[in-house]
Amino acid sequence: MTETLLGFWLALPSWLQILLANLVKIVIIVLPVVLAVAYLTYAERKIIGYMQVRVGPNRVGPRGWLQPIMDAVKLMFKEIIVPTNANRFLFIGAPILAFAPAMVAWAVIPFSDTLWLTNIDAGLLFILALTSMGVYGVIIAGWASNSKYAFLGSLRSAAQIVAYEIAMGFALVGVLMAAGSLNLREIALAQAGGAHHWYILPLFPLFLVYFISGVAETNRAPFDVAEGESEIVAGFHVEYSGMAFALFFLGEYANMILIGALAAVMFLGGWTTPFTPAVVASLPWLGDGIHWFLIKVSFLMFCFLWFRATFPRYRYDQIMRLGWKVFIPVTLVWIVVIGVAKFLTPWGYLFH
Amino acid sequence: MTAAMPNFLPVAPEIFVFSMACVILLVDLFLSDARRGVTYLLTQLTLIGAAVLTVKGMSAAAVMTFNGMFVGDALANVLKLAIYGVTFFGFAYSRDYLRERGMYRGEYFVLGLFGVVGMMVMASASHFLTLYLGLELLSLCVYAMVALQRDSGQSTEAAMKYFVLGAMASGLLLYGMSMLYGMTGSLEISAVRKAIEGLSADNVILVFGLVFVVVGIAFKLGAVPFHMWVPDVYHGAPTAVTVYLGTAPKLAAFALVMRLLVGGLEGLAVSWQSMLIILAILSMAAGNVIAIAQDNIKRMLAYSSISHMGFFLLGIVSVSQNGYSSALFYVVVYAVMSLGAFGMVILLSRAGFEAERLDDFKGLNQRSPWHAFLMLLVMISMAGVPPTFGFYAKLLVIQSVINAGMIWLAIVAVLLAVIGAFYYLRVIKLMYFDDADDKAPLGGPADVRVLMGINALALVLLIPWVGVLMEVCRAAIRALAVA
Amino acid sequence: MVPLSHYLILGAILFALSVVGIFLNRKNLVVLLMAIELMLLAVNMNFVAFAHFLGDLGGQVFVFFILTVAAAESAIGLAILVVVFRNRRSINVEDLDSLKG
Amino acid sequence: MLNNYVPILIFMAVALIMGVAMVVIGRVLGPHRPDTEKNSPYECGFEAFEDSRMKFDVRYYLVAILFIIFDLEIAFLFPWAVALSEVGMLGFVAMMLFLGILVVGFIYEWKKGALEWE
Amino acid sequence: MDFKQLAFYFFAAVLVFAASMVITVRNPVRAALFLVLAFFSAAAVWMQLHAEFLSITLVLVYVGAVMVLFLFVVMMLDINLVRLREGFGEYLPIGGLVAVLLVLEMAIVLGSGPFGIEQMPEPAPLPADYSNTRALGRVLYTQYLYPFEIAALILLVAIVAAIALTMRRRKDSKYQNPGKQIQVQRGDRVRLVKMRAEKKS
Repeated sequence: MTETLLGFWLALPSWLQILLANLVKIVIIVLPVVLAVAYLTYAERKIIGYMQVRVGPNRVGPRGWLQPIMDAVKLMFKEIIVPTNANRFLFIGAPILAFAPAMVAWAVIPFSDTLWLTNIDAGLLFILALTSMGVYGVIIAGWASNSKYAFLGSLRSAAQIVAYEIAMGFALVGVLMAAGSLNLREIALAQAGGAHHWYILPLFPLFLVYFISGVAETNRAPFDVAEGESEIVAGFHVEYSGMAFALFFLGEYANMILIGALAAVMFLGGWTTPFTPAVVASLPWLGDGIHWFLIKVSFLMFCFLWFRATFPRYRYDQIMRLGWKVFIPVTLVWIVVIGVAKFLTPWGYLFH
Repeated sequence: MTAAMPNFLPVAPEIFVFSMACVILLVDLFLSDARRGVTYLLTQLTLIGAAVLTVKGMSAAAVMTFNGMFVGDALANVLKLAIYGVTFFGFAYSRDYLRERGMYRGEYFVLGLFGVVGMMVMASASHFLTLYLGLELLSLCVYAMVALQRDSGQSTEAAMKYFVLGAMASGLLLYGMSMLYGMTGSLEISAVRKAIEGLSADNVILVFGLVFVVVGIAFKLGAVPFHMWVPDVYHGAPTAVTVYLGTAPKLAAFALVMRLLVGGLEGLAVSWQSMLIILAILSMAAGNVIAIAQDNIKRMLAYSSISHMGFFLLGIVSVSQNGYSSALFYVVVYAVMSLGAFGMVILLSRAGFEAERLDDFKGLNQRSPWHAFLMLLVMISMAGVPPTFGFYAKLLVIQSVINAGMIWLAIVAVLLAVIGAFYYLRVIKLMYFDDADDKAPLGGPADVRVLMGINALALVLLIPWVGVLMEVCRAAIRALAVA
Repeated sequence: MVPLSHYLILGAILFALSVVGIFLNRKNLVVLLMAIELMLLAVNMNFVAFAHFLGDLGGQVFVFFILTVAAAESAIGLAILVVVFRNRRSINVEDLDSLKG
Repeated sequence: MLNNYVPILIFMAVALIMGVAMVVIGRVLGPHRPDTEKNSPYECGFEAFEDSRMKFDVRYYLVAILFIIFDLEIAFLFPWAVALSEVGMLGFVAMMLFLGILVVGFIYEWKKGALEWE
Repeated sequence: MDFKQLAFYFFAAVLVFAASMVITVRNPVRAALFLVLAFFSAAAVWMQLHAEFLSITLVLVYVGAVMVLFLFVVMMLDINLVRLREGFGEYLPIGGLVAVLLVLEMAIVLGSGPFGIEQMPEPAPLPADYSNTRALGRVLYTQYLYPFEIAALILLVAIVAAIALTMRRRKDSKYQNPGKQIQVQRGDRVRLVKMRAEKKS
């Protein structure tokens, strides 16, 4: 049986082999991401529920476990309403544009030392370029809807995304200076050898800036004023319904998880173990592995939800001020600190 | 791999001007409108300081630094000194004009200084990249300065036109450069020169690239048929900006021509010579003829600048040391004359009134004989009437053409110069033989009057030293040939 | 293998399109600015292709600077455009006619 | 190097196809009964009384313009940070000067109130 | 035809298509989106020329920033599309003809010359650990210091120019500082006046 399959496989032309092999890998990445998004929404409702002393969803399936599946099915059967005078093509295209970059960025994330789709040299630059494309979905959705609320919301979202992208980029520069490589795998490997090697320690201000910018970049609470229900009803996607809306939703949550994954790789050592080699030598089951990566990402995702349950919403002028006037100076100062430490003082080893 | 520390000494003037520009930008932020004079003073001091540094740093031999990106030679120094001087006068003339129109802000001076840095970079560029970056630094500053009076429809429109055509010209220039790079394999001007010597002069790709380079340069110079933007920009820009962009950037354009066509592509002179001859004749003809029909003095001066660019190209066309140095002389003289002419336009303007029409010069003699006399000097010099610098400049250029054996070209140039004299003389007629519509005496602060006097009188009183100045130009060009 | 000349012809097509776009477009200033971006893209295409086939990094560095300058340039260009629009309430090329001798 | 980008190309195609497929699924499974009220843009219950393409605060352009400039600075910082150990002291000082010039611009913005959102 | 060639011709075709749409399409928003597509396919072509950093930077800076600004401008300027549309097609045939002639001429010059596959063969493959970004960084910050600082100046000029041209303080904005509002003390707003009770009349 296996031999016939193998023979069949070898008989295929090489380009088809490459294509099929990659398709399989892509499915292996995409399915868990989509599932993670689904259960992140469940976790969000459950966790915030418990934080507010409620139970959260508990009707569909045991303890509400099937709730996200039912939500997805429900969205599939909803009508996609296209407003009058909307630009039809762009209106439908916008959610796809929001969704695709959020997915493709996963191609370069190293899940463990050997598990990734592709390992390009300029990985971090690639991620930054893809994240910067997310803003198109927002702008086009707002414009194509032909609705004042949507347009206003999209402008606000876009300006906010753009402002925090700068802070994010500067924070990444700090990581690059420490690791000396754009390759995500090398960045993670540079932090191997225990939690005290993680970049979160020397680059703590940058970690904070990066993570909070990530929250703002995905328009999450407490920076979700552009979608604030009380002001502009839902921001740029007020006119969307059904699967078109689901695409935006998927994109936003996939981006959240992506931010968590990147933060884990860049500041928390990715899949590497927090224990020193000495400990790992005696207790081998504590060694490196994808489970560490998942634990770290889950913790960061919990923080996202925790913020939402805890903080009151920022005002728009406060958001912009925080991005431009606090984060950018902080990152700039820290870049200079790293550089000076490396070149002018003997403490450069602190930043590797 | 760590690079050796580059020699910073030759770049001292650039460093000085740019750091002062940053300082002025910051200082200006903390000044109230009443004390804006500090910005002005600092700007002028910067120019003086840069001149001192340039003079101190002069050396007989050319100095290269920054891996061959920068060259400090006599040509660069002469051009830089001329740029400082012209800009200094231009800023002085503009001060009151700006104040009366609510444009007396730090941005004008800071952008002006950054533009000066751009010109300096161009003047001592020895690499395609630095040449391009200097050009863009200058252009970006000038685009913004033209639009600085942002509530005026005219000046923003002029800025838009200037921007579109300027950006297109850069694109053409770059396309040409890319071809030269592909063929010669280098971006460094001296290496390009060597590589071209090894190839035949009628190499198709090289000539193909050269066409784009020449068209790009012609756009930047404002030579016919690529001159569409010149009258509109000169006219639409606030006069304080026109005086800036009509003078010093011409010197930088000369640097562009010299560094690129002569310094790098002299091996292709056969090809660019004929292109430049066409540009020169068209510019002289169209500039002089259309200028006659103008009733706006800024437009008239714009067409005059087009025709002067034609004359200046004559010097290059002769492809000889003599010709290049006479072209340098011509450009410097032109910058001084045009400075005087625009200075006078500024002087006649008042708050809420632009002395833009030719009729505003009517009866200037009755209002202020002294200023009328100064304007007379500027105009006869522009027309090329002896005994003025304008005359010598034209004479030298035409001589070089004759020496190159192109007698017919010299005859055409003389004829066109005679036609051109007409509209300058019309201004003189208006000043001396017509009655003024507006009898108000001319104002203007004392320092500006003095500078204006120096500016205009220099065109005549320095005549005895014309030989010395010409020798300076020759030395500058000789240095280029050695390097 | 794709020869160098094909990259250059691709650049030439882009360049020709942008030139024609600039002269064809008598209406919309924004599209004019886009055509200029296309022109610079054509130039960059040439430089990158030459840099690759000459094995010289200088061309790539040049492109990086062109990208920088062109981005700054389009920032200023659009700023001017916004100011023009404020004054004229139009970005029609034909409406830019107040300056005629 | 190029081989590493083939999976990305495939992934892009897959992501686009997925997006289109999901919209198509919604179209096929969902009902389609448009009416004027349902299709009118959201207006808090009011009639739409003016075109939605309204005039906007110039500040949005300013943010976008400043974004371009800072994005370029980041583009310059990336190769520097990667080659930091190889460019030596000179490269370090050059970047500090670059950042210094950027900071001058930043102070200018700050003081002019371009970063303020009223 | 191997995969590399196929990819080149595919992206080149997309690029040419997108570029011609940019200059012919009537709606400026669509033109901007086609320009995005053009940049994207150009990035793919550059990737085949081993310009990894430039290719991604093109997407980062142009698609991610410059085109966003373009979209902001075309979407927010209240453009009268009807006027922009009228009389559009009249020059199209002539323009198309000029474009074809121009391309033919340039193609003859470029195709015939020294740029064929024999004269300029594909350069040797790069070593496996070659990092384009690092190589660029190495030359950029050693050999190209001087242009690098000029580039910084150009960016500074762009900042100053953009602010000087577009920045305005709105006179009609009724901004209240909530922080200050909250910090108000009783004494700032209320004055307690001691009065004697009125006498009964």
